[in-house]
Amino acid sequence: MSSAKIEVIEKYCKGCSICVDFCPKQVLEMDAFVVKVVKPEDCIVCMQCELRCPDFAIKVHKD
Amino acid sequence: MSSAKIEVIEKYCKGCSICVDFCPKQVLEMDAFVVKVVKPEDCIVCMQCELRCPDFAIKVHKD
Amino acid sequence: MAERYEIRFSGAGGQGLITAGIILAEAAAILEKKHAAQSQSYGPEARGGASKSEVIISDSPIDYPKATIVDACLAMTQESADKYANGIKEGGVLLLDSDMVTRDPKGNFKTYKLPIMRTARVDLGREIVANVVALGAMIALTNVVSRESGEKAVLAKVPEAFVALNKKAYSLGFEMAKALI
Amino acid sequence: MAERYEIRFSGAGGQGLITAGIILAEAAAILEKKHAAQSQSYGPEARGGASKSEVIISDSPIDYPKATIVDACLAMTQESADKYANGIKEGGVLLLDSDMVTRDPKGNFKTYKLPIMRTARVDLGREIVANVVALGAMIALTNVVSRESGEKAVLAKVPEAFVALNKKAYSLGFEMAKALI
Amino acid sequence: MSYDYDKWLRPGKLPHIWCPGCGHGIVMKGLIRAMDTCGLEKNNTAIVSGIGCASRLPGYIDACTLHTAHGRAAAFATGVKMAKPEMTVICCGGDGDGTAIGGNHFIHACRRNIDMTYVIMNNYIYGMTGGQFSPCTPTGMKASTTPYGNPDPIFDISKLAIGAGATFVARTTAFHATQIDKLIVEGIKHKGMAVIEVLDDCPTSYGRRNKYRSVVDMMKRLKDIAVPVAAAAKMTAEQLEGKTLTGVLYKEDKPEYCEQYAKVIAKAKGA
Amino acid sequence: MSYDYDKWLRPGKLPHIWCPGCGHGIVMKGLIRAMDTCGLEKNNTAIVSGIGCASRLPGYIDACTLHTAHGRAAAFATGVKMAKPEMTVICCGGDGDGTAIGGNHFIHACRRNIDMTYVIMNNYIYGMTGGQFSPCTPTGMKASTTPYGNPDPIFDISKLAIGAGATFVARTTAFHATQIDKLIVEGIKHKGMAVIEVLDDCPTSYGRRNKYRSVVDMMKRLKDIAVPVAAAAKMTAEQLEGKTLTGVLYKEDKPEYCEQYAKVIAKAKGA
Amino acid sequence: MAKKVAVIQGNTACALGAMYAGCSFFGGYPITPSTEVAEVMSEELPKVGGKFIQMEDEIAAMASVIGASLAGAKALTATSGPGVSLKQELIGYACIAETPCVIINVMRGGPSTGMPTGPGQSDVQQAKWGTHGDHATIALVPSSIQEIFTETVRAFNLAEKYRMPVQVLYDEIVGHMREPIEFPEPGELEIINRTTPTVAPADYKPYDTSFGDVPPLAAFGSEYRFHVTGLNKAQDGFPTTKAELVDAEERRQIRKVESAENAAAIEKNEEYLCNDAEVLVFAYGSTARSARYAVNEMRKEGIKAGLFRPITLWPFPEKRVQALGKQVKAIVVPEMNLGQMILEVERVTKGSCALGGVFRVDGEPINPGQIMKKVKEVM
Amino acid sequence: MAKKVAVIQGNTACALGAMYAGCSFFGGYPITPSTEVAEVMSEELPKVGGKFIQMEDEIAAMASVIGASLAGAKALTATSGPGVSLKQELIGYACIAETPCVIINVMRGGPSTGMPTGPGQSDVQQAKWGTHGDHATIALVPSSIQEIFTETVRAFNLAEKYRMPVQVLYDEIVGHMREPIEFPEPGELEIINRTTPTVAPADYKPYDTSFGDVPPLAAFGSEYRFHVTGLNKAQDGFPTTKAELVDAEERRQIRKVESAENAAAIEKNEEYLCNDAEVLVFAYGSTARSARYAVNEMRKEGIKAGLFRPITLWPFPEKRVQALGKQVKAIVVPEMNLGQMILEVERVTKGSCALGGVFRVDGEPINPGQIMKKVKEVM
Ligand SMILES: Cc1ncc(C[n+]2csc(CCOP(=O)(O)OP(=O)(O)O)c2C)c(N)n1
Ligand SMILES: Cc1ncc(C[n+]2csc(CCOP(=O)(O)OP(=O)(O)O)c2C)c(N)n1
Ligand code: SF4
Ligand code: SF4
Ligand code: SF4
Ligand code: SF4
Repeated sequence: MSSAKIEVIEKYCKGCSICVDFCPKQVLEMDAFVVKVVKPEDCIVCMQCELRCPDFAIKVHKD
Repeated sequence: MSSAKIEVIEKYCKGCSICVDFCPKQVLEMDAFVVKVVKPEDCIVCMQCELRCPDFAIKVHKD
Repeated sequence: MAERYEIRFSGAGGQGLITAGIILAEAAAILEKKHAAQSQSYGPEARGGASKSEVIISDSPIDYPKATIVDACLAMTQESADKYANGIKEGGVLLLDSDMVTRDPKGNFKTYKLPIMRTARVDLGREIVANVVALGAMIALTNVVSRESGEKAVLAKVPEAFVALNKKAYSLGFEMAKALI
Repeated sequence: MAERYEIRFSGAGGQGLITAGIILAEAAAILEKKHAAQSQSYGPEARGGASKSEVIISDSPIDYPKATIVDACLAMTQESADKYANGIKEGGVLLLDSDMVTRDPKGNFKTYKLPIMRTARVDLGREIVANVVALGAMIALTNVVSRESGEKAVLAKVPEAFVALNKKAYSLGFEMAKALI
Repeated sequence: MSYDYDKWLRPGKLPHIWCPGCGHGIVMKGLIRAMDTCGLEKNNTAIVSGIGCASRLPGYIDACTLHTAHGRAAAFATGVKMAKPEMTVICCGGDGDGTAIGGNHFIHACRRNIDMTYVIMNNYIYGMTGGQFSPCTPTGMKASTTPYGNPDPIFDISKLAIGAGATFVARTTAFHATQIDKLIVEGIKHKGMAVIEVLDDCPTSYGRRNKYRSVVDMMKRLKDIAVPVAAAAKMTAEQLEGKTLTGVLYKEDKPEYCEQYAKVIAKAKGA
Repeated sequence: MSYDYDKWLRPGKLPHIWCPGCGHGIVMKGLIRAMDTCGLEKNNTAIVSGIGCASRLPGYIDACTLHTAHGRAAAFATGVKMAKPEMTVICCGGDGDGTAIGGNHFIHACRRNIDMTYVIMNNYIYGMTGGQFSPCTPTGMKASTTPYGNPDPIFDISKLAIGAGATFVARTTAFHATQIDKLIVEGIKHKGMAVIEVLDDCPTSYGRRNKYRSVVDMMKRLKDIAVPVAAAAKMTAEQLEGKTLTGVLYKEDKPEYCEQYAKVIAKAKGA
Repeated sequence: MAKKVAVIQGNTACALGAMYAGCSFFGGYPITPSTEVAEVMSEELPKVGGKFIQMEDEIAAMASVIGASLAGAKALTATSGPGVSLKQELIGYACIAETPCVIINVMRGGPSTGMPTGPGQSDVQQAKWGTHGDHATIALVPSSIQEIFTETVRAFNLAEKYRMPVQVLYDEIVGHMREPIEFPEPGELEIINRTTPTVAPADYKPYDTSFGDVPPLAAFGSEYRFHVTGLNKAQDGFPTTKAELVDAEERRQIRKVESAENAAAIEKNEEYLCNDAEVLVFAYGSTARSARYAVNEMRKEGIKAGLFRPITLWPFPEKRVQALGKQVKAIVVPEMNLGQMILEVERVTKGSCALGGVFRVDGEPINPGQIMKKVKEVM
Repeated sequence: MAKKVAVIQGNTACALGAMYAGCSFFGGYPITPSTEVAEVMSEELPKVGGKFIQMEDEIAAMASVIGASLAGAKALTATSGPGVSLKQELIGYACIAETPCVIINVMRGGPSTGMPTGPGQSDVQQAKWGTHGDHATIALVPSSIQEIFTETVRAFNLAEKYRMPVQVLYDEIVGHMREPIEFPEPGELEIINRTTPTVAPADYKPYDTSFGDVPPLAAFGSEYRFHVTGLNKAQDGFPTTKAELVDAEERRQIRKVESAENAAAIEKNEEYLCNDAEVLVFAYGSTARSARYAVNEMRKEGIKAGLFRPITLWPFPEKRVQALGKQVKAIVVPEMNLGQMILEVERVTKGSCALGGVFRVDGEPINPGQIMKKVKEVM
């Protein structure tokens, strides 16, 4: 059970699905036109989604 | 005594003296603003003057 | 039909609304021998942004090619609804994508809603035919050209491989809209 | 001196005639507090070709800066003599380089001849001062400025190292011309 | 933990105009991280671009930003840098902007070795105008003005920059996200003209036309063709077929232009 | 025995406008000998230049000659060649014309590898306008716009051409008169973009300002700095200090542009 | 059998018109909103063995077009705003070297990058004065898809007939709008080709006036050899600075367009309800479509309005506008700029009637209502 | 103590005037007959720590000038004919981005390469219309060496005051002729610098109209940060396509020059013997010198001739010329072109007097005799 909080800024997300495809743990999924966090508990905080999102639309917070 | 005829086209010659300086036998000399053939008999037909004249002003004819 | 009939298709760049407009213009001009003019306006964005495509259909030559009082309008996104769902005439028609538009534009016109994008993606499996679904629906709501002309025009534009898909998309849109009336 | 006096220096590009004109203008304007204007026209060639430099000297402000009726003209080459030794007023002055110009321009003016280039090359050992020789001669023939002003202006323009040479060139030109009158 | 881009972003400008999946956003993030790493001062940093999708980048960044005319970024930037040599000057733009219409200014900035960092986003196409081929569109590929396949050979931007005299030349891709800022940092620290080419993706105007099924497809390709210079040294010509070298391709220390001009000033004042 | 240049010279155009001792005349003679050697047909030969002293060359030659605008020779020539690929197209001009304002057209002609021969007369200066520095004026030298010495680094034209994709690149000097035609002949025979740089002298605008006592001084320098590629291979860096390589510097066989376009036509007609 | 009809975009009509005219070379550089012209040419030209090349910039595009034309091709380029400004130097070259070619300017909002996707009519004075030095200008301003096709054909004809560059200017609205077009059959529209020399190659002079003000033009690669320069030249094509020769050449080049006879041949206007008009709307391009709509509306209201629509904008229809200026009470000039052609109307009408302008530069079209409002104001 | 007097060339006077005005950056590319301006700047600028750069072409030169100006420098470029045409796109950029700078155009014969060493006045309409899109133009036309100095100073002042490019046009004759000049003492001529912002950096908007039609301009590298673009922009400097914003910005930019108040402040003419004139000569640049000579001669002959000499050519002195047009019987316009400014004279005089033109494009100056002859014809 990871302590990460994944924040999606919906009005920035353009639904390109890069984050979904690069997430090694299938934490994310496309829902209609924006990404949705489906398995936050599986997040290993690799930060791939945040790193690669071209739209500043997803952030991984670790507390 | 060389059989060469050196022709200077005076109205093309601009007196740059390239031919004079490149002639290995001092066949040519500057006279006022155009070149003058002073020792035609010494010409060894190396063609340097004709080759290097930028102005198509000197020709070496060998008969 | 009125002397001059004006239809506006609006949505996001890349949704194929300009094509929808062109197809309608072809249906009217080539198949129904009417006068037609299609024009558009778009932003700097290659994708996204709000864009509109207008079609004027008339029995006489068309001078002014832009809309004056819109008879019928389509808005596929909220942004386009906010920006372009205006100047619609009293009693006119406004069709919205029910998923995408949450704040309805207000006015003295009949507003219809259909899940156009969803239909394209879910029922037809290809988002790119959303514009054909929308076209079918708009033709159903306006009768500006006959159902047949509309279909013919659509199929004339698509490659062999996609005929079936587009045929389906068109009728689906047409039927869904008929059902609303 | 007349209200408006016009001198033209002509020759081949690169002979320094524009400089000669400038020096004369400076002598008149700065040293003798007259009005003066110098202008030129030249061809595309960086060297050679015919070029001219005109100096207008007047007691009142100079509007039109180009020659109207030339009081005195210099021609250093045949080409420039053919092209620019014209418009000389009756009784005016024409100075030619005796080696370079074989066909004299005809007209109602006094023609003088001096071996200007040769003097520069042979007597002074430097072709580049031919323009100063010419200037000295033209001043002697026209008195448009005093001998002293001319000399002052020349020396003001040249670097330390060349003062003697130019002084010599100027007086040589001046004397040779005086001898002709 | 999450990277704070906001301190370099102009408030209220997002979402940016780029298409879903456009690599320009990834490059912009790399640039921000690089500026951050270098500890640049906003007031002392000029970001200059030409025209194109890529050239819209400066508008999003909170610095002295100049969105010029198509192809002219390097020339405008030269004016800025000469007038204020103490400023850090960064140029950015697309392959079309930089190597087609902007080619002359690009090579002359390289020749002068003026101290600026030019980030060129090479997405193989003219994106903003809807996908005409650029001098970097691979031969044979489809663009809206090459319906029969592109007959033109391409520029190797890095080779061109080196040939023109650039003293720092590097290449990476939008896939190699973290390398982007590393190289830009080196470029900014380098005294002289630094060219960083980022191979990029344009799903809208290039990808679709050339049968890439998705953005990730394009990213995969970028991953596949990239070979680090070091690794390449150990590979055969066959193995390198169709690959592109990444990393620092060229580095040299040479007098920088503004410093050279400072000497002219000293001389003139001395004189 | 004496070479008959007249058959390629337009009657009545001499003397040319060039200054006493200007190397452009020497290059023109080399070009004529080369065209002659290649047995070119006048009606089928286009000679295209920009603006400058060097660019006045075509006017003297009895062929299809096009004296264009400053820097645009390669672009005009590209139009001529595309419209009539069967013609032999030769470009000529100065270093300023070709690498300053004309730099972009030059590198793009190299990139396309379009079949033309570009003879660039590098006299290190803008001659026609009276001696302002060019991108090829050696650093530190005097020009009318560098009264304190030139702060600009130079282009290595050959390196630039290679970096841009030219497939034949050679260099010689006005001193090496006979090598001029040899290299131009090779260039004309080469299918693709051939660049022949001729280091040249401008006594009027460069020589005098830079303390060359005579034209022959300038010729001597050209002789001294030239090192044939072969010889250079056996020399040390120190020995090569201040020298320039002469001869064929680069040669490669690559598809030529018009031939590539012919394939486009075939495809389009087939389609 | 009925003619082929299609619903196409203005830019497509332009490209197809060029193909109909026999265009065999296109040199371009993409720019909104003209790019579709290039896109269609890239597809159509190779089908007939023609050449399409995308150059490194607009200057190179213009250069390639002139080069190709001198090699005998009918050559075209198309661009917009910034590209047109960049081409100015070489448009002047085409003028002085008397090289036939056609330049399409699809007008957008300006200046500079301005509003690339918005319509404008702000380049109409630039079309005449953009390049330095005195030169003659022919500029055509079609206002419908059909007319873009036919005027592009006419542009090639005029370019070839008078040996000079001809510009076709239309705004983004007509450039991108689609309406039905009837394609003329081959041979239906006249096609003019440049006159080529008949003299012996040895006697050929590229600017030989013994054949009138438009000297025959040979092609590079033919049996004729000649020299072309952008310097003032003598009839033999070689540079000259001789005052009388330069003067004669410059004035002849102007005469090609402005001599009474030629100007009349080049002039083309549409007059709609002008005979009894008391108020005239002077409009061109897409704005003329709004104007016609407005005129019709006003006629319904009993206002005696008429539309004067120049199709050839340059040379300016001076005489005709002057005459109408004497006939009507007022002339209203709607333009998608801040008042450009109205200056010409003002110049030629010499105060004989009231003038009113309707100017827009906000990227929106001028609508009929604005025109009607202004007409009522000025009357 | 007497002022420093020297006999210098027009181009030198221009460069020294720029130095006097506080110019600290020159970006150029050599071209006859303007090159001497660059040559003098390359020597003078570094002496005061200023920057001279010779760019790769005229486009780059213009770009560098705009960049330097945005970084706070007073920037200058100088060119001729072909170079002016090449700069057109970026002159438009300087207009829309409202960047102060001065462009010198030493006019030669055109079009194209034309006659590089011959004088011309053929770029005067181009100065107003050369770039695409609507924009305002300020162009000054000095006619003596002294005036080239002072007008170059005024050009910088106007550029800085109105935040825009200002052009100074003079022909090769005044550019290359030499006559004595008296150098003004430092402080003798007014020097205007751009207004810089006073608001807090956070509140700064580069096109903030709350300060009037000319918004304060900060410099890159100062405490202010901002964005500049060539697209239509809002007051905050960021692109917009909002019709009302675009409209407001475009009209404001025109107002900076054409509002009654500003136009009056920019206008500058010399009127010589105009009060009682029955015939007027309208002339500028070196041609005005011939005109003055002619006017004096004609006065001797008893002809009531006067000279109107615009020193600010654009905006055109509309009101004054109109008024004089009503006063005199005829206006004669001599120009070294084929009739450019005479079109403006025709437009504003609306037929109130006869018009005659004396045009030359053969590389020779217009002499007083030609002007006198024409005056006698038209009277
Ligand atoms: C002078 C000029 N010519 C052409 C254009 C049209 N134009 C705008 S952006 C662009 C190309 C953009 O491609 P690139 O620079 O590769 O950037 P991208 O859009 O792919 O990011 C072109 C041709 C222009 N704006 N100005
Ligand atoms: C657009 C333009 N800019 C500038 C010029 C001025 N100009 C003419 S020739 C020339 C440079 C010539 O130098 P180069 O090309 O090296 O040839 P050279 O005269 O030295 O033989 C310049 C700057 C011009 N004619 N056109
Ligand atoms: S990468 Fe960014 S833009 Fe793309 S889907 Fe994920 S969050 Fe959205
Ligand atoms: S080389 Fe030619 S031009 Fe020079 S002096 Fe000899 S003959 Fe005369
Ligand atoms: S068109 Fe291409 S380059 Fe432009 S934003 Fe879209 S994906 Fe990016
Ligand atoms: S100026 Fe220089 S390049 Fe020009 S002709 Fe004279 S010597 Fe040759």
